[in-house]
Amino acid sequence: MSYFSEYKDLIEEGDLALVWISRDNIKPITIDAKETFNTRYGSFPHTQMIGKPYGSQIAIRTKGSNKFAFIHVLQPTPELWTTSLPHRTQIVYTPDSSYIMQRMNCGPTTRVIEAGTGSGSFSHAFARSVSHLFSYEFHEVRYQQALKEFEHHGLINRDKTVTLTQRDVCANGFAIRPDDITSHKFGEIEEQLSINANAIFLDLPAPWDAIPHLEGVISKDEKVSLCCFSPCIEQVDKTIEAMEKEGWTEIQMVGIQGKQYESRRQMIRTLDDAIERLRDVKKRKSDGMERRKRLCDSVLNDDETKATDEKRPQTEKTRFNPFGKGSRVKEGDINYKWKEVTKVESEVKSHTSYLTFASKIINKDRNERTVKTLLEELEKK
Amino acid sequence: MSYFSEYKDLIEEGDLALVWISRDNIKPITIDAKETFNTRYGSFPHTQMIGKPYGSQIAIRTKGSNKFAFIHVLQPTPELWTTSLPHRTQIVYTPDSSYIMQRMNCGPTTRVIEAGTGSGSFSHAFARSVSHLFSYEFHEVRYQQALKEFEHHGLINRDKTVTLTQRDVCANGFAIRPDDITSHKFGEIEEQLSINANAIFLDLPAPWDAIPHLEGVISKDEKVSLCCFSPCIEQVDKTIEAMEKEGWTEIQMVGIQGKQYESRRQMIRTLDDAIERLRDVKKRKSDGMERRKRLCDSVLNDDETKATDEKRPQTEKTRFNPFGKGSRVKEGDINYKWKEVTKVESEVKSHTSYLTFASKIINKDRNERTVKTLLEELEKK
Amino acid sequence: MNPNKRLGFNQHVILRLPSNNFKIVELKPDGSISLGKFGAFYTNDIVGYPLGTTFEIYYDGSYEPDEKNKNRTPIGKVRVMNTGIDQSDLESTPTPLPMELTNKMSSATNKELINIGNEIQGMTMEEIESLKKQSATHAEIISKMIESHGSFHKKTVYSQEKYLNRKKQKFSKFFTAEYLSSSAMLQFLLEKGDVQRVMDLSQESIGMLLNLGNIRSNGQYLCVDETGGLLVYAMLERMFGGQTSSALEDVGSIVVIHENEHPNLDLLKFSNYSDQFIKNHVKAISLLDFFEPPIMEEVKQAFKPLSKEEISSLKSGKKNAYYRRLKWYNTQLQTIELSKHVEYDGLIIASTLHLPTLVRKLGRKVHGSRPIVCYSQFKETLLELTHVLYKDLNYLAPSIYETRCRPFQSIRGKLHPLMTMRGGGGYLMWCHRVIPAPDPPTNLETT
Amino acid sequence: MNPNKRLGFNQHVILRLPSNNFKIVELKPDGSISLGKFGAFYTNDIVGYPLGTTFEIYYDGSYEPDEKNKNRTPIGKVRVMNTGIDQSDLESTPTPLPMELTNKMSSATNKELINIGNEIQGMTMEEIESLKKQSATHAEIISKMIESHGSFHKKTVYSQEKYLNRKKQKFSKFFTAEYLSSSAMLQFLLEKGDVQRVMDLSQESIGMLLNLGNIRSNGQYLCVDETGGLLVYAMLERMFGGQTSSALEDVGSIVVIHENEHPNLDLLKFSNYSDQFIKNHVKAISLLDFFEPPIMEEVKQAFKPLSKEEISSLKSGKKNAYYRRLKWYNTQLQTIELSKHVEYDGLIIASTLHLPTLVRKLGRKVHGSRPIVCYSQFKETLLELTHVLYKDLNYLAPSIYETRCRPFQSIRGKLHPLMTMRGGGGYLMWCHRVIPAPDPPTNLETT
Repeated sequence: MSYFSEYKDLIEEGDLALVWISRDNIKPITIDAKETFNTRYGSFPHTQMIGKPYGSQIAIRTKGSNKFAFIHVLQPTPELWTTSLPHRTQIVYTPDSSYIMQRMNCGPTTRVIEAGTGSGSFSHAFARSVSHLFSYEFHEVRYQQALKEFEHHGLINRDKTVTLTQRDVCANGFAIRPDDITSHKFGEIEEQLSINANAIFLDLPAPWDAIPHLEGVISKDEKVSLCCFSPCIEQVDKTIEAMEKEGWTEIQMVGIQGKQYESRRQMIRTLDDAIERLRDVKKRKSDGMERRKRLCDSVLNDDETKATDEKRPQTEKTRFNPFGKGSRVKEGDINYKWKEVTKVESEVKSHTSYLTFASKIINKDRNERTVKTLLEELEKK
Repeated sequence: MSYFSEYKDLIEEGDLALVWISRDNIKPITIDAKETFNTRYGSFPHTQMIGKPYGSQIAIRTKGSNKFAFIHVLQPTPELWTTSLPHRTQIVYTPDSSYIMQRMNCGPTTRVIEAGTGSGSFSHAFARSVSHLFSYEFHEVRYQQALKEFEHHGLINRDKTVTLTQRDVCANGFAIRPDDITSHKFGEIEEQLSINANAIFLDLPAPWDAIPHLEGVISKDEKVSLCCFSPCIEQVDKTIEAMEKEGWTEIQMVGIQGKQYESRRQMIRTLDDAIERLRDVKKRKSDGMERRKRLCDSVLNDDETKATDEKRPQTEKTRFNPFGKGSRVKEGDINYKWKEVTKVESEVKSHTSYLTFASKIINKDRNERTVKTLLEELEKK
Repeated sequence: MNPNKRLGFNQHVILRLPSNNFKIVELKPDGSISLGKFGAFYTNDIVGYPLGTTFEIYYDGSYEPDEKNKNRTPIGKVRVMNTGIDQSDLESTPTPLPMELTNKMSSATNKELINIGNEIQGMTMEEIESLKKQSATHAEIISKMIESHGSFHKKTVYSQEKYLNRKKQKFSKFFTAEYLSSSAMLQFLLEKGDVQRVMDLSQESIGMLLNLGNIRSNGQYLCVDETGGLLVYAMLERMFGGQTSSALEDVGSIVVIHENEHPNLDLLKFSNYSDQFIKNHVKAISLLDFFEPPIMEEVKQAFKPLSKEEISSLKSGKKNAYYRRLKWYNTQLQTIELSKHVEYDGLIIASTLHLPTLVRKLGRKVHGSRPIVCYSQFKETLLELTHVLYKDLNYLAPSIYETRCRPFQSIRGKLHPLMTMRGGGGYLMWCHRVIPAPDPPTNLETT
Repeated sequence: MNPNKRLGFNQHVILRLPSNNFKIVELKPDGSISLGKFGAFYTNDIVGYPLGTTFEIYYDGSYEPDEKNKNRTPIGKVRVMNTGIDQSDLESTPTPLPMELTNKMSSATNKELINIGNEIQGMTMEEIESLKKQSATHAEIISKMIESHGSFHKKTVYSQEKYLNRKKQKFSKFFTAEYLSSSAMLQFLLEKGDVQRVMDLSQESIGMLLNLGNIRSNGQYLCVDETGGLLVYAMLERMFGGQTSSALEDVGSIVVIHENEHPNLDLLKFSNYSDQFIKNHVKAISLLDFFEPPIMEEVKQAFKPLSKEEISSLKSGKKNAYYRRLKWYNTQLQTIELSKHVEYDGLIIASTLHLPTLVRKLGRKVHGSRPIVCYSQFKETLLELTHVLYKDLNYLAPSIYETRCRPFQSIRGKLHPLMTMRGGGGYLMWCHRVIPAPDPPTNLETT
């Protein structure tokens, strides 16, 4: 079993693990008793992790101070992997990938074609759930990187769930033969890999060039689902054109919008407090005001000597400061009242790509022989 | 002043007023002491409204019962009018119209071209703020309806803010001459209406046919803004093509998404209460359980006579019912605890149209003479 | 015949009708299914075709009207319909439409459009009825109607589409027999107006919940499901696929915690899983039993299993009583096991109970590094939850997620998002269960 | 020369730079304005052109470098640039780009793309500098660079755009001098990162607030503005247009209620309205003075205006003191008037104070049938507000609104929503002030 498909209890030597430093900083490591994981706050020797259950927080005292630094050691999942990923290309994020999988009804009977592999983020999510994933990448370097990564993650050798092939599917289709560059190990008499996909995901600049090649590699006796992932609307138009031409039906395009919210607090500042504060300020100034008024009056009354004699009173500092103005108030400070609020990320992913779905049943014939048998059985009862 | 441009204090005979029955049911009426406004709950004679300030709630006892029925009498605003509107066509809703007005910086110096008039909803919003609105409608019946409505609302005769013209602007452009079907009253020697628009809003199926006609009617010595309102993306493409061809710049398309939320309450159901309730149910059943157990045991112990003699105990009704299960609990019932939540409308307007903006400065020459004067003045100082 | 691929007997499937309504039916042998104004057909006639096939119901005049019950929909014959471009997105959900209807003319202006409700229809009802009697397909009828409709070409594209759609719904007799997935079941319930019953869930929220929850076929998941079993069904599908033989090795399972005496998983009855399969993979425990499980000593005191010899020596009446007690005994043991000794691989909640207490109490039973996903119709309840979890060192980085799918009218040349769509769809809280470290000793300075 | 149409002296305008950053400047006569790496220019050179004109800064070699301050940007000449298709939406805000740069080649695949950060650039820095010295325009430089860039044609459309954009920002020296609208001011502040200062406002929320508030030139509006004057500026623009002569008849006005001693309307200093104009149309009162206004008797007791004769007989020192007191006196009278005797035509709030009390206390001063619009960064605070208002018969149908603008990359053939955009934008509460009816008498049954 791979690091992704097995639920592990304890952190062990050789494991692929994810170190959670912060929400935006998750790093994959391979557990090695001789290694140390370094962060800017301090170093975490792997020996401190080994033998602890996954999910354990590891604490150290920070360098040169008496504070603590923490990390969490997690077992990888496709979703966590997506956030820790070295981006080789644009990646398919969870709101899109999860919708696609649910809509194409991915499960242990699904055989998926994915082209291209890209950064392999979606491949991991597919591999978790489906019977088999045939992933195609036309770029040589990206293919090699993905192959190494999938092997390391156990998707190819241990789980045997993924077949990775280097191929320009737009030009050369999807069929996999012994002389192809592929992760599949061909048997002696095996002439062509049986693909029989019932779900296809095309993340290609020109999916319309790949669609005509699908006929030979998709399952013939069931409904097959297709999803094309394209950023521009004009690509969608050409994709729909190709789908229609190739006999795909139930064509529908959608866009997915995912958002993430932070939970925050906003200070409750009552009107009464605000008015009381102004009253306080006014009172503080009233001596000065009084003085100026008397000065004014005395000028008007020719009583100048008296006016100039008066001393300028000390101005008191504001006493009533209910909202902590002028000081740095930490959000949630217990000396103030707070209201819980949600705040969307300051920058949202407003668009990833359009998803164009379609379906096809190649052979709509009835399974006459089986039906006859079934009906005969019914007769007997 | 029109019913839309004057802030009125009291409801008076002859006023155009809006009767608010419910959020989705707002009806325009003309105040007439001889009239009565009828609803399914009862009748409201206008005499009960006259002399009261706008915003007054009018209460009557409902027919045949001793309950009250209420309406509110409001002064019309473009936004309220939009919700009360007799739809002659698809209308431009407030999220779109308000964004367009803000982005085109509409104010008392703006001269607007609007084509087509449609249901006149946006016309009212424009008329409130701008120097002048030139609105074009090609459909004869709709033109007549709009003309009647705008006159009735005082936009044409009293405020003199709106000029309404029947015209297929795609075919015949925007210039208005004495023999046109228009609300403008031409003077003796007036040969053509001076339009000089600096903001244009095109809500047409084929704005690209209208764009080439704009050159002659827009302001020449300032930056002019254009907005096209089209439901389909292919229309946007053709619109951008026409804009580019006609020398419009700063082209940008956007979509506006408006949402409305209801404020609701959800019952707070604590875990402790749920467990306590189960405990209560269990206790209630325990007698029965005990009995069945004894029955069972006695069967096993051959003590059958004893078992059958036992009486079936009365099953008590649940006593602890913290969430009011089985009864109709009204949202906000003070016998329960509630959490305030927001709920978006069950059906949202997910798309109205794409808005394609552009701008143009026809004459980019410097105002050399004025600048010279200004500079000479500077020299003198 | 693979029941995940082809229509089989005694299977629940979902039928999509021309009105874009749905109907869940069971394909009983020798039975018939009535679709009201869209006709009726014999179950036996569609069995054996692939799931997803669209059938047209036609009447060749050979049927005898039911004299006893004239209101009964006459049962017609079926033939496979070849679907072309579909009209799926005419402000609604997918339905295939025959190719003949898809070549719409476009008109540049809407000059002729003023009130599309009163358009003149060129054909009389008699003509239509006569056409029907000639066994014309609905497509033919509609084509004829368009030909005879005077102002059709002058309508806007929109009103043409509306018109076609209305006519299509009125005269078409076809249906698509689809696999009853959790998504299809959800759509069925939403169309029916059961929004509250499924807590305002959306397909995209279910999908995201399954992925964030890292649902796999080999996990043991703790679950609170107030959607009547829809959530559990979605998890089962993801774990095991569709209609699965109960022979599957005993791997993954879902432990459903419920607040009533019995769990409400009613929707599972449409799921095509066998009772045995569900029994093997779905275990239900009440909140009370989960948090206050039976005491082992008391259970063992109350009942002692007998040896095989002892059982076989029991009389028949006694034997039955013994087996009832044995069942109780095993349930008690299972409850103790599931509430005490299991560290779960995930906690999946869709509940209206007060979440801060519920999640933290159930969260204790979750293994470190495993995800907790909590669905709620309202963001406000998740907001309160995240603030509470944030302060608890057992939970890592709770966040609130929203996902919304925006469907488009997907007709070339007329692409745009649907003008209206369902609001709602709910929100998800996602975090991971973690194990706080004790304060490290001061002398353990690493270099 | 109309200051709303053309660039004039002593006017604040906003400059859009090639980096899509903004700069607010005042066009001081005989002054110069430096745009850092984008060059510098003399104010006098751009005055008289229409607002919205794009200028290119060029250097013909005739300028003398500043020997005293070598870091000072040399001041160049300007010429009007003819802008073509614009690149506005390359994941950013509008900037015009010269026509020469817009004919992008497209490549069907991204085979060659692996790390766009390290692309080989065909020209050396020396060649580029030499080109610059030959007074080539930035467009020419970039064209040359594209020619000499080996793999440019093999890049994806995306990476081509990114590349062009980066190069454009590096070598272009042009700017657009725009009218400083409230929307532009907002955009300037957001780009600067002052999101909190303007309460996370968006252009679309301002626009909707103005429309829902029914803002017109003849209204008297009550306003709480915690956005530093941006909201008041947007209202003034809607009411009076841009830079307006103060000769305007004394119609509409805005009464700004503030919680500190003095209102914070700092942003109005960029507004091009004269001090007198602002004084005439914007009146500020503190919360304390508004709710606890001075008592007329006390004010009249404290000061008695003198007749003209009496004033003219005062000595100079006394006269000044008298006028100071008179000003105080008039302010007190105005405060009494505005807090007591006015029924306002609208209540417009953007405040972080606790809204349920604030809105209800200020709402009492609003005329029946007039709208109340309340902006908040957070929906949760408006939720609390609507629940309180809903129970109060003085407010009709409070609801929460959200509006979001989704900008597209608006290049033909490559249309799509921008990949990322700003979150936030806040929410609005809208309701109308109404006057509850007394219970009608029982005998007033209407027939």
